[in-house]
Amino acid sequence: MPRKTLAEFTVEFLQILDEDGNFDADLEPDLPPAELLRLYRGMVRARELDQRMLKLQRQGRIGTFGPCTGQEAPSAAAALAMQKDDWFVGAFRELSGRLLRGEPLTNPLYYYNGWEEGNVQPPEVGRRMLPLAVVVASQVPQAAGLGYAVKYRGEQSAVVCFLGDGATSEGDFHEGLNFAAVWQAPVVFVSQNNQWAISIPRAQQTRSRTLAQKGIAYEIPCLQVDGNDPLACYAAIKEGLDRARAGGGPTLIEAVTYRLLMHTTADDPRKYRDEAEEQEWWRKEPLLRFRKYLEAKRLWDEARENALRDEVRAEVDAAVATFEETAPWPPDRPFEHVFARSEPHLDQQRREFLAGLKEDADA
Amino acid sequence: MPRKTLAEFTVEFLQILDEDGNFDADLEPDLPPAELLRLYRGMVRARELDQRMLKLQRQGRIGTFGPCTGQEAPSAAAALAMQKDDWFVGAFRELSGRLLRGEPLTNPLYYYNGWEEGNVQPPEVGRRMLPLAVVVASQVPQAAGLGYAVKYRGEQSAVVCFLGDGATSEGDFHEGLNFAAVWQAPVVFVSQNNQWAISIPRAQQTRSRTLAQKGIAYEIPCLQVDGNDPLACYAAIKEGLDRARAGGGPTLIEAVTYRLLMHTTADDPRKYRDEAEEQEWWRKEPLLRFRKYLEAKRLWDEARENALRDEVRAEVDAAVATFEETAPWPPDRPFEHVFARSEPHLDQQRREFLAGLKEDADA
Amino acid sequence: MPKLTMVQAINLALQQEMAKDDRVLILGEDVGVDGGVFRVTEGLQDAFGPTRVLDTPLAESAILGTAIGMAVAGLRPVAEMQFSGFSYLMVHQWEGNATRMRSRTQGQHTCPLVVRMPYGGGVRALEHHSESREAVYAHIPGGKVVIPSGPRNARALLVAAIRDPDPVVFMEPKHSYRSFREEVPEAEEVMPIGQAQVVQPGSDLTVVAWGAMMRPLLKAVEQVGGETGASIEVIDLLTVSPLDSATICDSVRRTGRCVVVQEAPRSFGVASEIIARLNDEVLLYLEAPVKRLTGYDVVTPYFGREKAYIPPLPRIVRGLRETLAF
Amino acid sequence: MPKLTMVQAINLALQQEMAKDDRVLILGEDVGVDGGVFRVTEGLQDAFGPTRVLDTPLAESAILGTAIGMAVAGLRPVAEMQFSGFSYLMVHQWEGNATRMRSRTQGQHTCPLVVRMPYGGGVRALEHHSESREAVYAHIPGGKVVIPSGPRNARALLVAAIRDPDPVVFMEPKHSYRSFREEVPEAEEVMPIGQAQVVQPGSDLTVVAWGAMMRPLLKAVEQVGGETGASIEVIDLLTVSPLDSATICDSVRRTGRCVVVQEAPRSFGVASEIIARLNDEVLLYLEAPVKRLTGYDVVTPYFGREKAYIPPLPRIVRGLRETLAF
Ligand SMILES: Cc1ncc(C[n+]2csc(CCOP(=O)(O)OP(=O)(O)O)c2C)c(N)n1
Ligand SMILES: Cc1ncc(C[n+]2csc(CCOP(=O)(O)OP(=O)(O)O)c2C)c(N)n1
Ligand SMILES: [Mg+2]
Ligand SMILES: [Mg+2]
Repeated sequence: MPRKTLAEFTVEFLQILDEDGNFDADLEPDLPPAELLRLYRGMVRARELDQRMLKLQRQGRIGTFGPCTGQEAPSAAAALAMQKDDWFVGAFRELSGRLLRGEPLTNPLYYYNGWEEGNVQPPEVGRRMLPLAVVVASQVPQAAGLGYAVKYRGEQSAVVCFLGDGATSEGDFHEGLNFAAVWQAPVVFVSQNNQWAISIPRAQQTRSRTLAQKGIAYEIPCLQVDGNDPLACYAAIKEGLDRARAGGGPTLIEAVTYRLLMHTTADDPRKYRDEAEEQEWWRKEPLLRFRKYLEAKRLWDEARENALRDEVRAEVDAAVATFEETAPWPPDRPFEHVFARSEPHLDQQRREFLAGLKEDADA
Repeated sequence: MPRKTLAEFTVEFLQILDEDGNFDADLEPDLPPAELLRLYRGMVRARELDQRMLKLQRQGRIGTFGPCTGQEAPSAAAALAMQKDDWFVGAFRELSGRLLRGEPLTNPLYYYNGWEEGNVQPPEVGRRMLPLAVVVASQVPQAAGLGYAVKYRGEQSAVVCFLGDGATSEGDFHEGLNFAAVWQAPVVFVSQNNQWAISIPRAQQTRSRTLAQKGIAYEIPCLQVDGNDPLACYAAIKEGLDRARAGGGPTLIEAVTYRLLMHTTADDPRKYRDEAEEQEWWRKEPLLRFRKYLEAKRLWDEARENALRDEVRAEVDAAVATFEETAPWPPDRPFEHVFARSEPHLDQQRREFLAGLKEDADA
Repeated sequence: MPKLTMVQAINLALQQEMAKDDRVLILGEDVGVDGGVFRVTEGLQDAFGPTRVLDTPLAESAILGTAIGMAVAGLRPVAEMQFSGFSYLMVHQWEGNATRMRSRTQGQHTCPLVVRMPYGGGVRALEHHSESREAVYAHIPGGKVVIPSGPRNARALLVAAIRDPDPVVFMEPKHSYRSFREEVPEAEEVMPIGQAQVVQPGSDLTVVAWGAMMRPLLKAVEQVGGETGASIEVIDLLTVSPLDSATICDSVRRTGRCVVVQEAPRSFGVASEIIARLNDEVLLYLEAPVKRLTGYDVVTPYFGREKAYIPPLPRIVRGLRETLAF
Repeated sequence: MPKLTMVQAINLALQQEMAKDDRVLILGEDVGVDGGVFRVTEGLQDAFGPTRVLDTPLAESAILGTAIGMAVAGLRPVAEMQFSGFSYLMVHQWEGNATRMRSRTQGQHTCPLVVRMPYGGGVRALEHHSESREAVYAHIPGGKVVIPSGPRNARALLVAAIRDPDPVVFMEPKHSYRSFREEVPEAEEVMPIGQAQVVQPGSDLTVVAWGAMMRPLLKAVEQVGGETGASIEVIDLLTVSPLDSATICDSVRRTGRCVVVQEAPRSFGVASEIIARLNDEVLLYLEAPVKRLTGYDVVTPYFGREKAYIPPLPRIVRGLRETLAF
């Protein structure tokens, strides 16, 4: 009776489009030009809004904000791979995906200006999208629950749930993946491994060689992809969604990417990482790479690029103008949505609040 | 650029002594006869106390209690493999290990009669042993912290931490293992997979083929052992402890065993499992098997068995007598150990309590 | 009308709501095949199948976390914490998500779910199985905390909780699970959440309690009323949060005296809030300090020494007498 | 004496205690290389190395859980929760283990540790970064809850917390982190835990607050004192639990009036317990209801609407005037 092998596991890596624009035609997903262009446009819109919000924050025109620059590929690819009835569950760096799902450009502005109204989506968008998840990893079991619900209802829809690399350390990540696996819930979990959780580098977050291999703990199919390669992200998420719809349960994807900017505008990366590392990753960033791909496919050129950028900047300008012209919503609105129906003590406190409001607000 | 393999993992199984008493002489650990007999005696003492407590509970002489029958091997083996300065961190089915570490037979009786005094160990035992962990898996990060502390102090000691199969579903399991791995803390985690978490069978607890493979998520060496084989348990835990002491960090061991009786005396297994399954596992139980091994090694026979049983039963009788003769400890003791120093409000409440005590206690 | 225990009454509520509304489902540890460690969900998996009565893995945060997902998706999950003592593992999902989903999205998403949990002592249980910490949940805005005291109101309040559009913590006094029976109508009965009940009118003293404390309190009231001839008004809180101060204040305005009986430790508990509300509204009517008869501010003792810590009948009797005599 | 911000003062306490006692170590998210997201632990990893200032993975329950192990093993860990809003992930380790280790083992094992956490609003932060929920911790026996209000007492109380033989939640009003400076002596200073401080004596009204509410309260007191000539006694709670009722009751016995200012939502908060203690001890001395000036019982609004929810100066002024005039 020597030691015998009980089980063997492998973790694979997928890249289709490399940082120089080379791509593997065998693995290339079958996306029509219009879709490829939609993907690119989605990433550009996120990048432009991100950059603008950075400026607005520096000027004190919005509050603390967590940029997404460099991480446009995974969630944009997800939005492309998803169907209308699929649930989109983000962490807080999925701006590109949210915009592609239909979130108005004004919402992030409202949100980062401290207004809950920034979480209210147009009905057809909001019905299958959760707001940003600030409590790290708490969205993971929620996504499993959403997955259970759509399966319970016999829907053909599925769930895509994003999380960070740091999020994989939280108990909620573990519990959520385990439930999803036991229920064979139709959920694709995408961990955006952007190498940092604030100041903690990936290697200090966990000792595992990959984040993908954490799926083995739950017997969940898992894969690492180049998270700056929109094609690999798309192919992997699509494969996960197809599996989910076919009853094959959840998937865990590690998308290897990089947080090119600060954690939030309150953070200073110079405290903990070298500019050289950032520079290296700027070379690999997804927009540049995808542009090369589109150019190689003769779908893109300088003129189109300039036109798109102009158009998107105008859109962002208009959104900022709308945002800045929006009168703040009623100050007593927080009393409104505590419960579906108000309660006597809240009514009383609201009267108290309103009675002093003028004096208090002027203070 | 096709998909490429990033990492490969295997999970092994170890059995040395099978249920019929056959053993693999190559893998047999090098234990002197006295130690083998100490191991057997330790398991028998646990079994006898367990069976007696079951009777006491049925007679209303102690409260709810969770039997350990059938699971004597893993923690007894751990106690044998451990050194004096190693920390013993149990869940709640490690009676054999606790007794072998020196816990008096009276302690479990006090404990299950609702007295904290049952957690107070003789100093040389208690200094490196935590009390039962009722909040499932909450002991796992604590063990990682103990491991960090001994490493920080430059001690050569290590930690053995037990948990159940159900416990692997809790977030604390995940977080604790991750911390232990990142810190390379000297901890051997032993999951006693007794096939059930109350009424939930192992297969419904998690979808992974083994519990051992959960170590892959943290790059922790992992192994499944026959948990009813004291030799395999000993060899695996010893290997883990050696690794820990050598700076090799934590180990995860899944010990496959079976909860032969009810979850606790408040539970009725007939609600959720067949007697046939239990019968099958009675055949594999560790005492019988280890006795065969000792007999094969000519260390044991019927007469010695009878003598041991008589001796242990007398010990248990004596412990029960001591327990039943022990006057309940002062009723106001809970005021004593809230804080190191009492506080005015507690002094006042204690006076209040004592003033009404006679009347209240009689009610 | 059949006479039911609280366990049976809660089971009836669950069974009827599930039969009526297929959005209602149950999830938790051992709630399915085993019927729950207290048998509260007995028979429900047989009746509704394992997709509606889910035996989950052992993970409290995921039980609530997945229930939140289900609720947002339009289901009406009833999650069970096996004991309230293990509910702290999900507090961040409660505080951070369940209670905020509505306000966070200004009503676009809501979280209609119930978290049932047996709480409280007196059943000679192991550590962590006897606590009473309703105040922790009561302080967190956006959620409700309901505590029935008997089979009939347990049934009627649970129905209301399941239908409530907002998240409800439903704490079940396990000491009362089987210790007495009440007539519970087969036909639907619903009690409003947020309303305390005057279970006995009186004019000399107001006594307030909830959960398992109601029974000893009623006995004490009978005894002290008999002894002294005092007319004692008894209020069963039923909902701890939002607190029905109107009912309590109206009563104390008439009686001028008040005793609150609370199983939980004294400081920072629900009784303190009741006193604060009385202070706000009826201070000038008070003829005696409001008396708190409570657990002590000690770590919940193991059961060997638990009995005298949970306000026992004689302490309640003394407290009523003292307040009447003040 | 150097003039320090609260951030610097806390840093000084940590640095001096670590220099003095090598059992003291720090663990938490971003506390090392980054020096903490508020820079409270800046420079400490450089000074004491990464084995004493540990940048942990992102997991609050394990941060406290491992700290418990360290404390039991004889170390003196100071764990940081990045924001109190994420501390709910470790409540089960606090309630179930840290606060019980001593009573569970009758003193054989103890748990001397500190959990530092910035709390409270007013800094235009994202969701979950502005809550004030000290009452949740205050209600749980076996642990202490300390809340400094300025650089000097923050330093002296943190030293006491680190040396305390029992677990302490140390809540730091982040609004006061950098908004003002105080002279803080280089030499060791320790303040006792469990004692409130009369920061200004008075005879007409007692006002009580803690944490970030002290500053607006002091301003309001100056203003209202000036206007009305009233002599106002100001009490800084400093320790929320165990609550120093003696100091408060002694004061109110003399003044007959009391206002409590609390950032947290009103119901089931610390102010309610203060009222309950006054009710117990000095009810008959009260000439007016005790006034609670508090946050409202709503889900903490995002920062765009936060300002008027945390008691602002004018509300405090009105409250003082009303209570004086009652
Ligand atoms: C439970 C919890 N703990 C701590 C924080 C504070 N925090 C916000 S983001 C963050 C790091 C997250 O890292 P990662 O998951 O890698 O996501 P990223 O920010 O890199 O996108 C931390 C510690 C939080 N929001 N929630
Ligand atoms: C956090 C927590 N949740 C629930 C319980 C109730 N409970 C006690 S033991 C148990 C099952 C434990 O299963 P497992 O880990 O397999 O250990 P076993 O009982 O089989 O030894 C449960 C659910 C608990 N004690 N702690
Ligand atoms: Mg990251
Ligand atoms: Mg088990």
